[in-house]
Amino acid sequence: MTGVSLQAPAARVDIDIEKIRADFPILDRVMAGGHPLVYLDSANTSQKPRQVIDAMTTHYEQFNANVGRAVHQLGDASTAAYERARVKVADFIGAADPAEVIFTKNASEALNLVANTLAWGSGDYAVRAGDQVVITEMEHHSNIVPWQLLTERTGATLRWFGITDEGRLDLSQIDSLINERTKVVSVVWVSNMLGTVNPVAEIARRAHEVGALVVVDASQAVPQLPVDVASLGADLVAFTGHKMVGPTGIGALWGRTEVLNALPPFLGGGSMIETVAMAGSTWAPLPAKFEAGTPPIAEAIGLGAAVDYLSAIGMDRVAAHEQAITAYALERLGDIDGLTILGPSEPVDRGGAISFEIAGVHPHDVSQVLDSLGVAVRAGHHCAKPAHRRFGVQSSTRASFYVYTTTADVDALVDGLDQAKRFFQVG
Amino acid sequence: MTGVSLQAPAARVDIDIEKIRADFPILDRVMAGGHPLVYLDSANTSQKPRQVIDAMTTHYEQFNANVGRAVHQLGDASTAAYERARVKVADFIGAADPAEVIFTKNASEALNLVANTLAWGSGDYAVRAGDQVVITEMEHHSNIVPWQLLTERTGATLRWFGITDEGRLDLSQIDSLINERTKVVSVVWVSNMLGTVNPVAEIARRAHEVGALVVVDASQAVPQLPVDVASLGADLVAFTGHKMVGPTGIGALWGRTEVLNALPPFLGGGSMIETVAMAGSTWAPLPAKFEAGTPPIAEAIGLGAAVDYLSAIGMDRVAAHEQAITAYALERLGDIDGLTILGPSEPVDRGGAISFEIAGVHPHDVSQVLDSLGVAVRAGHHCAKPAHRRFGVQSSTRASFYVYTTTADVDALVDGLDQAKRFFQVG
Amino acid sequence: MDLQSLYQAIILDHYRDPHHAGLREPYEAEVHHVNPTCGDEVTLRVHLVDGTVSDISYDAEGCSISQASTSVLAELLIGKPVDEAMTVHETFVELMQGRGQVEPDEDVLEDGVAFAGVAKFPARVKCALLGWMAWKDATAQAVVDARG
Amino acid sequence: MDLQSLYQAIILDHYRDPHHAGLREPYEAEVHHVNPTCGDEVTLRVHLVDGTVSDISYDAEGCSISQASTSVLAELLIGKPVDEAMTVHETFVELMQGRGQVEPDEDVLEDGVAFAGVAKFPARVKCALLGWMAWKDATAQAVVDARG
Ligand SMILES: Cc1ncc(COP(=O)(O)O)c(C=O)c1O
Ligand SMILES: Cc1ncc(COP(=O)(O)O)c(C=O)c1O
Repeated sequence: MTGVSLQAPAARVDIDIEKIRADFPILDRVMAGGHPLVYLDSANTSQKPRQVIDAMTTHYEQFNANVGRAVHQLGDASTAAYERARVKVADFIGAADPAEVIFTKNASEALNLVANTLAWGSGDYAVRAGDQVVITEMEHHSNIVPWQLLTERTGATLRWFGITDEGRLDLSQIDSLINERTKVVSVVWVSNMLGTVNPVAEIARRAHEVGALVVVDASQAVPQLPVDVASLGADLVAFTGHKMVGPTGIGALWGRTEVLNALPPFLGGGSMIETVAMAGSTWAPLPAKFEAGTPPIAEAIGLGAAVDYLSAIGMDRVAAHEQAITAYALERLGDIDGLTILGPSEPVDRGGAISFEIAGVHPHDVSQVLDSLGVAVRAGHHCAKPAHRRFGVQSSTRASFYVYTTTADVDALVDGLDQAKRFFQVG
Repeated sequence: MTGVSLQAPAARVDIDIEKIRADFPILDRVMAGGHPLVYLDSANTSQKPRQVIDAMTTHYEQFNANVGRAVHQLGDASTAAYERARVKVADFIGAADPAEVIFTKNASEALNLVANTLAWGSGDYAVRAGDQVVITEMEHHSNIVPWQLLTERTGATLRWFGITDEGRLDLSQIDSLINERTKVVSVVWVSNMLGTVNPVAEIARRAHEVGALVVVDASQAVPQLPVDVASLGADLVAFTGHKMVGPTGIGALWGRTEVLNALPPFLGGGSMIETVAMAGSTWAPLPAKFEAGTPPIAEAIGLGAAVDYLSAIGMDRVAAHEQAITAYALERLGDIDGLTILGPSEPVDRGGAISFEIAGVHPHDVSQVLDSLGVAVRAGHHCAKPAHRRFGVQSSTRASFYVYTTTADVDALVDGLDQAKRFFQVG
Repeated sequence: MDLQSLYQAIILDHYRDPHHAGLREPYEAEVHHVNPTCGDEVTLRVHLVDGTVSDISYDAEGCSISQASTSVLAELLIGKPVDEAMTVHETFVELMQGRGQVEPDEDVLEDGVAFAGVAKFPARVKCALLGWMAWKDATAQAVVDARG
Repeated sequence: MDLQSLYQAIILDHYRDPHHAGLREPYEAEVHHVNPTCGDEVTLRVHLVDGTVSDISYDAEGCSISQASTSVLAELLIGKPVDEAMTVHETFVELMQGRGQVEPDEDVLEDGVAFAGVAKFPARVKCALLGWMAWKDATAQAVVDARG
């Protein structure tokens, strides 16, 4: 995949990008100074097509009711739409059974759900003093802090894979790092900072050898890659709606039925019960057991529409476009003097987020200049402080791409970086 | 408030109900058989005015970005809108400081947040073996199960107030029930099943005498009553957006700053940290400390619009309308042979949810007949099984009202109940 | 909403006069099932003799649909070999989950065909299946116990 | 977006050549503050003598705005009585939180008025306040310690 030509990758990957862009109302925005919006912050949150927004509006205008509780026409319609969304999401990720898909509010809740139920669990999946939990140094904070809380609270030990200079996981010590005392291995599939695509199957194989549970943070993977959880080798997979053209307020945890059945409930309340007495309660079967209270109904419906939208394009095409635009961006950014990419600089096993430094200009200042030109990127630690520290930096600038990103967007970024350098008189 | 005339209470309480109804697109729906929708399930979830739907659509079409992280114009706009929503909610409930308002996904998460952090906490607010937690028999499952989980997991004891035959809390044993070993008292303000408005201030006073923390489930109160948390006497108050003309996927926990500061974090992840290292992390100040991951951004903005909507009507008027329509309904339902109301039958200290039984017709069958006439009510245990058991029933039919409910809606209910009785040949 | 298609006369008859109601001895397995949504409950016992459903006895609290379907269940399955009863069970479940698209087989389901209309009311399918799921659960337990 | 209104020449000068930078002895209090959003950090020490800010020394990593504002802080407050320094602090914080609606007082803020434009960039207000919040925190600690 190296040496990609600088000509329109969009054409090469058979994706009608102008048609796609026309679906996203926000892409017509004109920003301060008359600059058109160049949105390169999709790893932070993606934009939403009209189809997703409309699905939620229609729900509120015509079918709104609580789910799973009401014996009336609106309740039937709302419940059917909510459960249809679950089926869509299950199909989208290759889940064997829709009941294995638990709706949460975001990926962070999904990961915390796992860490908390492992703390309270009994039996095989309980994490206790002396046990070990393995993560990596390139995790998003949402896949670090829950495990820090779990291990501190239970007296277990947190260990982690380091990162090579190229921004890949250092798997050289895998057999000692994942050992007989390891109870959980939780890894990010696609890094939101470095862009690295990690060898989840290989790690899962080793983890399963020692009987550890495998958790995958797929927050950046499900939006970008064709996903088949059945063949991934993971036991639990977390992801989030707002990064995959879906709304905010919705995420999902997929888990193997046996595992989800063995875990105790997380949040207690309405809808997750079989029966409640003051003296004690019993739990509903999956997926209700993990969905206490009124769920994000309109949001699940919006996520269902998002999944329809991505499926209509085709996830292979989405992935190919991401790959092509990333290759283009890596090549163009590579030509900028004083610019250092944090993470793999070749578009191999690499997702569409590129973090970089520009010598002599702080990321905040870089992104401020870009913003003055209508180019939206992220500056900071991107919720991955340890990975930044690994590379000896406090923060970086990140450009990230999605189905609506064009080579012209990347060109605008490159022009903007030139201006930033000139403004701050470097290079 | 007894003996209210049967003539249009709407007129009496100075609320322009036709103007309000015009704001709710769903109220124009024609249901199966050509019957107009008569929505009497607002305690389950309320309907949404165009203003709330539009606020979210506009956000997605023009300002969508992640919050608190981005240095670009969309990020600024989105963050400002999200935080403005917090200020609106804080003002609406009389919070001293917007940072005391934590956005959650629903009331259930808010209550679980409290129960979980009390389990993991150290210091004054930790619940430990031998401690006591006091709730009531009329709680929603979402204010029962979290405390069952907490007390089981910590070895504490769960105790509760019973219910009188009139459907009021039996406070006769308050001084022994709430004693020196009580660490938490958690009560529903307005019951979603019985409609009872509980004397929260009185209970809070006793709880504070013994140094217990006071949690209030205000899920039905915030939608219906003018609320001032500063004078309520509670330490923590939970409520939910979808019952107050707001969207799904958003709820809130209000807490006194000292209490929230003393509790450990609940969910760990992005945005709730001050700094993260692999070896340990520190937490952001309130409210971020309790908002891990990407929050329900559009949903918070929708809730802000909901609060604006209710404020424009005036919560005193909303409450007066609720009171009037409930009085009218109690009177009309009271005239039906074989109908028994569960809960206070006088509209005094009473919210707008009326649960009832009809001798010889199961609630499912009652609501099925009503639904065939376009009248939507709830049948079942309304997530309050213990309260149903207290009255020796498994389930009931519930009609519940809101700002858009008219006396004509109540009349349609009464006519429908007549038909149900005829269909099942009772009475 | 066509109330008549839901509440067939057969259903209302079984509701008013449930067959085989009450809990009886002997039995090999007893289960208690709840519909979490509405709280409807059934306690159900099965008595198997030589691979045949000798008795189904129950104590049910619930709506017309759940009461009637438990009555029809008992009526239909008592006296049948367990294998055959399981086939009837499957046929009934398929009918209920068919969203009104499945043609009921009167030879197999007899009075059970009256529930065809229920399949069009998603919120009521669980009611119709309450007793049937309980029977399957109890029978599975009884068979395992007999073998074990 | 008017970059010039944000990046005044004074700011860029202080950024390129920060005044009073580096950590020095003696000091009564040292604090470490972080901007959780972007990770910018400052370690800051205060040295008080007879109720006067005798020295402010710091080690800061961050963007032009946070670096320059810490430099201006040191420049402005060193040599001032603590009470007066606190007033300057308040004036600066008000200016920053004023969304661009507050008229800067040049008599009080001197070079600090250059940050008036930052107040219009909400994401950068935290940058401008990083060093100032650290100073207040450190000074409060030093005063308490002196009394205690
Ligand atoms: C009194 C009461 N408490 C708690 C809840 C739970 O709210 P939610 O389902 O939004 O979490 C409800 C509503 O279902 C309620 O009525
Ligand atoms: C890799 C990764 N994991 C987890 C998350 C957390 O997702 P959310 O903020 O939706 O909980 C994100 C996004 O912020 C991410 O990029």
